[in-house]
Amino acid sequence: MIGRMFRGGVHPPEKKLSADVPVKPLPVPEQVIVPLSMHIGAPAKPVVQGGDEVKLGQLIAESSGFVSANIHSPVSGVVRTIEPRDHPLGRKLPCFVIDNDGKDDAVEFTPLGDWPTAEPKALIEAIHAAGIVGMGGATFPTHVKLSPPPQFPIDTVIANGVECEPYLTSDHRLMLEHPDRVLEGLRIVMRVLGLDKGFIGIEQNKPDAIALMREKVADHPGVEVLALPVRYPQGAEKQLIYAATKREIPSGGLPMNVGCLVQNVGTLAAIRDAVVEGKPLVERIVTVTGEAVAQPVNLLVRLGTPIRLLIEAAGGATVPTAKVISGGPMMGLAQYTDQTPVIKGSSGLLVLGPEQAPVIEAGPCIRCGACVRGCPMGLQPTELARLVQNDDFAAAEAWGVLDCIECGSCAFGCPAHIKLVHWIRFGKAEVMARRKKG
Amino acid sequence: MLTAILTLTGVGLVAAIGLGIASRVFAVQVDPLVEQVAELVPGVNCGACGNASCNAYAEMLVAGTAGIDECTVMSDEARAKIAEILNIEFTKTDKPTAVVLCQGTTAHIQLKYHYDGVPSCRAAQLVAEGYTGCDYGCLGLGDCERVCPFDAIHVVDGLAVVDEEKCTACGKCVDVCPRNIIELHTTNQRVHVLCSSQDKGKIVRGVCDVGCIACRKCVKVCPVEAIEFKDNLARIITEKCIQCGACARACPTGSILDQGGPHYIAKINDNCTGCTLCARKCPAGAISGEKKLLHVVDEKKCVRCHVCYDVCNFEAIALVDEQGQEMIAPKPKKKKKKAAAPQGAAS
Amino acid sequence: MTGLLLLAVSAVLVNNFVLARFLGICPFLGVSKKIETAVGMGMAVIFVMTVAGVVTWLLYNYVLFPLDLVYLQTIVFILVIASLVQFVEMVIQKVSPVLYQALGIYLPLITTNCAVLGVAVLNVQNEHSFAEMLVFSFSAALGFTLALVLFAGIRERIEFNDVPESLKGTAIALITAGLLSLAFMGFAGLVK
Amino acid sequence: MNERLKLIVSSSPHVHSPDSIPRVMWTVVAMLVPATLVSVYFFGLPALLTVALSMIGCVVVEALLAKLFKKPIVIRDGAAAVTGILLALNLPANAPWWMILIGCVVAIGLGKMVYGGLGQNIFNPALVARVFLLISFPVQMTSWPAPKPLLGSAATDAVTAATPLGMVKEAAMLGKPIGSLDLPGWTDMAVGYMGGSLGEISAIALLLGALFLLYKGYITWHTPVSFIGSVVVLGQVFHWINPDLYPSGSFHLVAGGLLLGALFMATDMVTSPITGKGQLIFGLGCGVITVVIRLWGGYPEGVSFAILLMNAFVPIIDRYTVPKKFGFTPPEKGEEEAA
Repeated sequence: MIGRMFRGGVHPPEKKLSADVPVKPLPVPEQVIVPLSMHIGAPAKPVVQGGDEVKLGQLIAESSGFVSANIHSPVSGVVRTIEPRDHPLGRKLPCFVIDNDGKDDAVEFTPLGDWPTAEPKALIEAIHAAGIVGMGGATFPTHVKLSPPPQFPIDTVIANGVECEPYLTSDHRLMLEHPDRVLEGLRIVMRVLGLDKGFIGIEQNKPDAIALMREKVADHPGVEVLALPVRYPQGAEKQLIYAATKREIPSGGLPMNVGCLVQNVGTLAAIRDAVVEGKPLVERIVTVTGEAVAQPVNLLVRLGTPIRLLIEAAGGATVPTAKVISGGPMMGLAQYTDQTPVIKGSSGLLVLGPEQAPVIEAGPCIRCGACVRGCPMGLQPTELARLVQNDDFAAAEAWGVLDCIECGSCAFGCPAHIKLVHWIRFGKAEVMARRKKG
Repeated sequence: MLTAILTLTGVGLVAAIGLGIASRVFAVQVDPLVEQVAELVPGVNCGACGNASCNAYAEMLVAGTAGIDECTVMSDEARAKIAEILNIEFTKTDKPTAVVLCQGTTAHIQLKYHYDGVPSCRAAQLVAEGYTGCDYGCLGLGDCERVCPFDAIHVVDGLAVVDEEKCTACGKCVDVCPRNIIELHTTNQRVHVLCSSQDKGKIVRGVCDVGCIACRKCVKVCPVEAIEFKDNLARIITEKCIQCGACARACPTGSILDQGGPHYIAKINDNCTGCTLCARKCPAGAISGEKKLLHVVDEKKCVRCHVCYDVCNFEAIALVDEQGQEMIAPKPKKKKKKAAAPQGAAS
Repeated sequence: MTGLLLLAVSAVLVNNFVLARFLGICPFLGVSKKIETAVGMGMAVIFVMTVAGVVTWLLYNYVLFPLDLVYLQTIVFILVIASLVQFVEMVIQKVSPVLYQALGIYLPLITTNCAVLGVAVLNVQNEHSFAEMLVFSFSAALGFTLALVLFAGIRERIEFNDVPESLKGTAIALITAGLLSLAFMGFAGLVK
Repeated sequence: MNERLKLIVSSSPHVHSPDSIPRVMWTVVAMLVPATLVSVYFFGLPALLTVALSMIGCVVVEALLAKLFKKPIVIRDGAAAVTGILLALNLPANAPWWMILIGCVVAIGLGKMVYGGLGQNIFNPALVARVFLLISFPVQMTSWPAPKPLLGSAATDAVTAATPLGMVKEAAMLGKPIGSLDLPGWTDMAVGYMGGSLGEISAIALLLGALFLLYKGYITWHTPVSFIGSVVVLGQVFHWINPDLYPSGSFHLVAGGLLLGALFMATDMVTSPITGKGQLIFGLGCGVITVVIRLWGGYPEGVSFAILLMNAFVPIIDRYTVPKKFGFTPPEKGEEEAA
């Protein structure tokens, strides 16, 4: 059941600076800032208030809707207040500010016991309780993803260890250092969905991870390792499913429309911890990298740690910082302050100097077609940008602006440096707003 | 010669008969009224009325499914003519105009970050909620300028500025502004709070020189309680406002703009008959005096609304500046308002 | 057969009505802003030109020529063409109001379109047989449509262009038409 | 980190490939240097002067017009230089200086700037100028100096020489069979030892340059393959039908401006279709028109006209060759059953 390579895509320089640096834990900060929104969907509802004492792993906010997720305290200490703080998304959002007492006094975790015999419902409940969301960056609540409507039966589950974004190595290190946690997590998901087969997709630029996983699957029946060709965006959900199964998710559809489910390897490890150890999601691996930091590292970080501390842990900035990006260079979000906290979807922190992030004025489109050739979705980015620029949103919609996955392949290769993704995002936002208006 | 005439006539006759038959077979009903009305509507297809085109609006008008006021662009004459054609009621309306509720030119504001993106406000708003330090102010990338069909709004020094002469209040800029800082106001309303920030005063001070810092001085000084305070921002209630401009004079950051000026202090001269009319009308209670005796204006209390000037029937109230210099002579007795009346002089 | 084919090629490419003979420039500039309307206009012209060609040819050869009334040629042709256009207008208004709106004033203008009269006169001048006349009229209209649609495509593309202020609108359209005509010069001498 | 220092914030992506417009354009110029050198070898100093004058002329005209139209002057992007060198390579080596300058004004002015500058023109500027000059000054444009190699002796003492295509056309007019003509040998033509415009003579030098552009991804294979392929195949087919009247496919390949046109001018990004499929259609159209004009037209060479004509078709081609979007095909049959 091997699919095909998707059309389009680009080959950005990989620059995996921290690929050989083992993960080391970052000291727990004196104060953490934990947003109520660390997932897609409704913000969680606080269950503690300013002044309350909390323990490590204690539930501090509970999911407040169908698409929402629980939040647990990443430290033990006192909740100072709940107030708007700078959020990685680029605006001020309500956050817990918790003073750490330094004791790491944890609540008692209750494991589920023998998971291979547990009911799928109980497993999903455990995952829900642990507040697990997609840790590849999309932060979609995992328990929702694992409960597809009955008309969409899932027959294929794929663990996403592709990590096609340049610079980032957190998934790579996780697979090297904790292969069994990832694979056990995958098997738990297979159990939830009643499947006896699962895939783990890894790009061929990580031969050590592929070799290790191939060795380890002997202990994990039903799991198959897919070594995928190196081409960005191989790790995008739609392209990964196509590569694994040759199935195309229909326009506007979800993986479940083609009977597939994709989980990031970090999420799988968290699922395993939640089920086997009863441990909620309070920390994650973050790659701190970029030419502008002294020593690119992979860190195990408590959620809510300000990114300023991460940059310091990587030896600080060696040149005046031009750009700080939460996530990878192709799809990450540029930050305007170093006060934002690490959240559940923060896979990496990229610090670039003026040389790597020059401001270049856009030139005229010379219709070279690089964007058309690069688009993994078969769109014509230059045409979309032109239509959006001229406020012709109806035409942009007809040309498929909503199908764009914002992977950045078009803008990466554009010789005129046109900000195609930005125009397209603008078009998408306008089309969605118009749809809402009706 | 005869053959020539006959041939020509014959050909013409055949063609005429053919066309006659065709006009029966392919007859299409067109309401002649639509054409008449279509010629009167503006024809700029701005879409402010909610119809796809001016022609479509004309059809709706004739069908009676659209009102004649829905088009803000049309001149009053055209409106009157259409009303005549369609035999419907029509009253003149106050001409509204777009107002940009922000004064944050480049010199006045701080930036949140160095923006490297496409030149569109709506697009910039998608990148970390916009690059101006103030999350509510004008981004100045000119989406309103590009969308305006009448060339009536321009970005000058990073701030959108409306040209009232050209503005037809079609509302396109209002729709397109991602920060919703453009509103339509009637041109009679001359005093505006030109700030949209809902942040607390401390934050506003940090990012802008000319923002509303929520000090509420305007509320205190307003003689008619026409200013309400909500979300750290003063708002003028148009229905109550008497255009005195006291709030604008009181505002420490200059975020309230009074375009109705100049406003002067009232001064009562010897012509006063003590009729008490001015004292009763004064919204600020600045005029005192016994009946049938000379009245006096308390300069400190006077809000310069000119109400007393307007109501005085005895040529007894002049308008003076701070130095006491007479700027506008008392209104002549028992005559109707002249062009020199303050409202008129202001505009 | 080869003769007819050459005649067709000649009428479409070599002596293209718009780009080589410069006939029918008015609708060429007026109705070429969108490809859809250009195609509609082209269809209308194909119909009018072919039918006008047939009718005028019949009139000329069976009425005017035998009766020695050749000097009435122009006036009779115009009469026939005018009636035909009226007829087409009525049909379009009934069948496709959208196209009718889009064509607007240019539809009645086919009446005074020199291209239609040109076809009728050229048929007579070159002493075409009936088959030749049919092929010539049709291909001339086809050539007109080709030029119109090509031009509409170009104009759609340059619609949002950053054309210098003084050259916007008709100016740039005329320059483009000139360059298109330049390109069509390549076919010169293809058919003698 | 200093709070005063403002960070740069932009939409993703935050990294960019090293490609840029100047890089593309100057690479194209560089890849035309081999062909230019061959022309200097055969035609001497006048060839070099023509190239220099044309390039400088185009750059200056662009700068002046940008100033006139109040636009930023962007001559450093190399686009004007590309137009200049392509125009020069389309001229005879002894083209008078005033004609070259007129060409520059037409190319940059009419061909490009009136449409709003780089990226917005419909027709290839260099070709607009070439065709303009060909029609306006047919004598100067078609009197080719005879090639005289710098090393070795010239084959003839003649001052002017007809192009091979010109000879074939003349023969066709006079009704002489092609076999009776004294055409240059195939290898001579491939190297560039024949009369003709500066750049079109050396097939090998052109191919060298184009192969590098192909490797860099600045041109794609679609247009050249379908253009050259259709000319060679069509030419050969007619050669088989009547070898006396029609020259062979291999002759079509190296004689005249086919390679210059197909490799460097039909591949102009701005004026060719954006998708591979569109480019195949575009090339095919160019090829067919070229052969039609070469065999039956009034002009001996049809490459310029063909490309210019097909430039006009590009908007229509683009409209009907939209690529298939991801997510718009049903799963394949086997899959469907399995699912």
